[in-house]
Amino acid sequence: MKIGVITYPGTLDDRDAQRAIRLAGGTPVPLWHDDDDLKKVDAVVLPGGFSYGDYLRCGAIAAKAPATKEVIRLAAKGLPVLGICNGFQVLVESHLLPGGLIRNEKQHFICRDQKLRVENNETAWTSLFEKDQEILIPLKNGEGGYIATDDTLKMLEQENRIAFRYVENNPNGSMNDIAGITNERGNVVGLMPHPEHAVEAGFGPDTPTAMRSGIDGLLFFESVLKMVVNS
Amino acid sequence: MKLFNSKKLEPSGVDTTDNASTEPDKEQPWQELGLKQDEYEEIKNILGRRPTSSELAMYSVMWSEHCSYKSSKIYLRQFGEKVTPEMKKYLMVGMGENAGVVDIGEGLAVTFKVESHNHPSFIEPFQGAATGVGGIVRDILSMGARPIAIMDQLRFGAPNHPDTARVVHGVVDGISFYGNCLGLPNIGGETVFDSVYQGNPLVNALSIGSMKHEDLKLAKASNPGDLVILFGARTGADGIGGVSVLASETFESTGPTKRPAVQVGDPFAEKVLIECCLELFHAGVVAGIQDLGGAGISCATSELASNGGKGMRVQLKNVLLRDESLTPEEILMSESQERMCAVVPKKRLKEFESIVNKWEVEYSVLGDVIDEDRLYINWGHEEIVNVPPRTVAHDGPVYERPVAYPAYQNELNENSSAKLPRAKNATELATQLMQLIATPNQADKSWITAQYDKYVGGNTALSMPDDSGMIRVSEESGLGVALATDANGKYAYLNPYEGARLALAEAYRNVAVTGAVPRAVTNCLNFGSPENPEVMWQFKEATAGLADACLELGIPVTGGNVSFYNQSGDVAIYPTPVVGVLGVIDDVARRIPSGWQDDGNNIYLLGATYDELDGSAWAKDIHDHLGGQPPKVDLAKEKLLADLLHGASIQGLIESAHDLSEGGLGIAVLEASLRFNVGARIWLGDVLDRDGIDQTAALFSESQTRVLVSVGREDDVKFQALCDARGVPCLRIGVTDATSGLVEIKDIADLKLDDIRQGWSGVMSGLFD
Amino acid sequence: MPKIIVEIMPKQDLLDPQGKAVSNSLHREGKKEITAVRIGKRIELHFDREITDQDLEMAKDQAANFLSNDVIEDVIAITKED
Amino acid sequence: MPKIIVEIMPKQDLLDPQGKAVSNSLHREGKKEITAVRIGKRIELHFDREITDQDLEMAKDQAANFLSNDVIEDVIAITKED
Ligand SMILES: Nc1ncnc2c1ncn2[C@@H]1O[C@H](COP(=O)(O)OP(=O)(O)O)[C@@H](O)[C@H]1O
Ligand SMILES: [Mg+2]
Repeated sequence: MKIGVITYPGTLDDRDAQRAIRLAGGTPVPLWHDDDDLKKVDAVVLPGGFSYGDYLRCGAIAAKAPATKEVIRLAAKGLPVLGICNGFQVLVESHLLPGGLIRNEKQHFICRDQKLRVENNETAWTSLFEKDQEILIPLKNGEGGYIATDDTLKMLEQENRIAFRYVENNPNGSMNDIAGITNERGNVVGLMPHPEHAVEAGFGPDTPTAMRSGIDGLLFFESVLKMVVNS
Repeated sequence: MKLFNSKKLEPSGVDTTDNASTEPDKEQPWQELGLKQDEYEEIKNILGRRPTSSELAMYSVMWSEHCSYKSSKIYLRQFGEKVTPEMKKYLMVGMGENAGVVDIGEGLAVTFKVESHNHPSFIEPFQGAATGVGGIVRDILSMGARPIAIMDQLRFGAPNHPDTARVVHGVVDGISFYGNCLGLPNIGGETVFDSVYQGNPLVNALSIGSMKHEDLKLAKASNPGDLVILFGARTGADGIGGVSVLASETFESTGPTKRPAVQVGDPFAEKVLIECCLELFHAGVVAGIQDLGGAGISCATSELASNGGKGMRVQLKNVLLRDESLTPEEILMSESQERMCAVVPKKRLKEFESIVNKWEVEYSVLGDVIDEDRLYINWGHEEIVNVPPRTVAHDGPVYERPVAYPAYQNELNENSSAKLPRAKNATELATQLMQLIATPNQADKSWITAQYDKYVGGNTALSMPDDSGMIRVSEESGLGVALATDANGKYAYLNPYEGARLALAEAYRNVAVTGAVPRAVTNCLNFGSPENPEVMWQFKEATAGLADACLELGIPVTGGNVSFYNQSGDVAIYPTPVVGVLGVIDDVARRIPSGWQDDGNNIYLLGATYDELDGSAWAKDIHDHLGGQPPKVDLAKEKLLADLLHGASIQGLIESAHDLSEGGLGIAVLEASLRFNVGARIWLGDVLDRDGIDQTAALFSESQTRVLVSVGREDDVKFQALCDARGVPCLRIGVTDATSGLVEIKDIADLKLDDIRQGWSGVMSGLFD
Repeated sequence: MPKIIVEIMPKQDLLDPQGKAVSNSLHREGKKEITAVRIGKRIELHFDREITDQDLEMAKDQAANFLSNDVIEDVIAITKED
Repeated sequence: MPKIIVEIMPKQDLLDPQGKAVSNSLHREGKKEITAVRIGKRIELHFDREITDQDLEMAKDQAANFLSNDVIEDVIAITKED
């Protein structure tokens, strides 16, 4: 099962995403932004970081890369795509997902262990979660405030396209506490928090029982692997 | 490739070596450039003529305090002299290189170093701090290592002073912006507020990198014919005379009166540069890479040549510029960020080009290495520099500055805290404890640390708020390193010799409590003006103290940095020797957290408590008093304690360990409880009896060599036996309690965890949001 | 040097946390007469030759599709300066 | 609604990484006629009443001492709009 991970100049969490795929039982395939060959992967992750320095707007320059254009083409045919943090911003700038992401309400970059509720467990990347399951994964961003027009918000709510919502604390001022959304078909998912940083005991968020032992992020990658196997 | 044209062309108006001979008496601005009369004479001596304006520019920046270490050199030597062969066992590269390199086993090595960016961070806090991070990371990179983490050591003025918020916001934003964008987890640091740093905050940054032994690179140009290539960002007017001149000057007390060009950092460019350099190293197409920091091209060319014992020919017109109007002197001095200089064998040029092109990094060939002890720099067809490279890079002036025992010192040391009133009763003790945990210096620092990415890379095993940062180096074996830095300026002010030893002891202990074995030391010595004999005395004492202490503990100094002229007006900062200790841990899965999480574990206090309140947080923050002598430290015992912690952690006997430092046992108990929000029942009676101290001392004394550990009941007997066998004082003082939500200190108070947290966690946001 | 200047502003208050932070800070200093602050971008495109109508068209296109994001921003002006 | 507009650009001889990133991206798409891109700020101060000379003075002061950082930026224009 091959899952591609795109590296743009300035991408940072690409190796973490590759590790997560490996730990979930898949084969990570590194993809380069400047290459429109996606190497026949079964799914793609757009990882976190600061592609092109996040200058102009986060994800705006990366949205024009050859690899992104190919992702846009194949996503329309159902290729599972997960955008994490900067990857989410790229998806939004590419119009694969609606809305936009703006500077955190408090103006600062914020890194914390964040509780989320899984609102939609019918996407390619969430099928192994229970609906309404609460999970804990790290969040780290400077521009993670999700915004959209009233119409878009209404549509997202009505069509059950909000994939994750922040629980207990809305860290960046996102509208409707939105942490992540999906496209209509459920193959493209974007979220600000980082599942790939909660996949290995010892290096994830603290849990009530042990330091840094949270691995709730693993299910994202296991979900897509299961779906690919089944199809 | 034609770099040099020997044909005689029209002169361009720049000052050439020919001019220097034909107009020997031309007035030169050596004084404005910070040179002293005898230094200028010495340059003339070396060259046998007056320097050209470009040569003058080079010598002036390279002979500045910041680049030449002219006032500190004679003292720093001790770090290389006070060592045993045993101490060098793991040292692959010692002092003098860009950063020291330490063998950590399994064929792996790490390199680490801490550096200051104090003055730029006062003038333009955001860019100053950001470029501080950028600079230290390039140092690590130049050794052939992949940077894997950073830390930051900060000293700010009084929290409620009107200018402090500007500096705090700018500095933290700058570190966050640059470090996060580089993808380097921030795994720890220090934050201290004291009005003594008001006009001169300290911003030190540390970086660590890892590599395989065979990947080690030294930046030198030793092969004649090799090409010298400048790559990365273009050269601009930013920071001309910046770092070096700034760091070598005293500030006016009124604030930033001078506003010299600061450097602007582009972390994205640096991230790309890191990946590009690592690919260049990996492909073996470079003989060496030198980072460009302070003194820019002047430094890179002369150091590469001098390190290689060879010479170099450079065509300065080939430097890619952001601003075409720059003069040759400015180009030589520019401190534009995100640049590197590579030495590349001619036949590898094609491969070099294809790698830098892949990363869209600009480059230009500046010249080549020659088999001659000269550095020639041309501006077009005209020669503007012709010097022996060693005289610029390494044989700068060395001073033995006058030293004087400070006039205030005796009075300061006699003014002991003994006269301060002790708490009269339980209520007062409890109030003081709650007051202390809510002072800016003891309070929760997550307002700062939450702005730093601690997850990126997926190898962070420990970070704030634990005592050390810890990072996994090998994913296969779990081999990793722990890092802690410390400095207590108050201690060092009271007694600089002891203060430096105490800084080392604390950092060493912070590493030991995680289960790692301390192996090497770095430092950043922040002091006032070296031209003040009293400051020089502090410096002399502190370096001696640190060197002696390293010898006692048996771990070597691998490198460091000196920052002088930290003062506003005539008032110097407290001497602030930041000491970093690196430890090795065979498997990071074995690491120990600083707080307890399980219910019903026994809590032990290791080490003895003396009545040592001079220089303490209690004296300063409760009674606004600073005087007397800092706590004593017996480093042999410190070593014994570290050995014990290591042994116990190997056997899996300890559930948590937290070192005692500022604020003493009281603060340590609260911190260990806050870590996982698990309470405790504590009794101090046995400590009072055994050590013959009162409750105030039991709670707030800052005696050294003490650690608070929690141990599962099943391991109790084993653990106590281990302490007895090693002769480490060990006293059971409590038990953890996961249900009560309280920290109960018998005979003193039952403190609600929620109340403690509220006092502790709201301080920074209350001040700066 | 000839340049085209593109001015971009965030769509509404809501989308401009930076502007809000600045206005809060001004209010803390008692500058209550300022009812709102909004922070946008001023982007200069430099040319080394005279600017043609074609260039302006190109700039318009870039302004709409790349330099701004119409979900959150408006291009409020595109002007030529010689 | 009356407003004062403050325009701020990064200093000419200092690095403007944002502008550089955008110009690189435009170059990759073949727009070589654009020799450089520089990105600055356009700040609007809104008022709910007419703007006085005093307001303009205040804006000048804020522009110099708060809205811009004269170490790295230049205030290039302060204009009134009704
Ligand atoms: N500026 C900073 N950057 C990163 N980490 C910091 C900073 N300041 C404090 N910390 C972290 O917060 C925690 C508490 O700091 P401190 O009380 O100074 O520790 P200690 O007393 O053990 O030296 C530590 O984990 C430290 O690394
Ligand atoms: Mg500690």
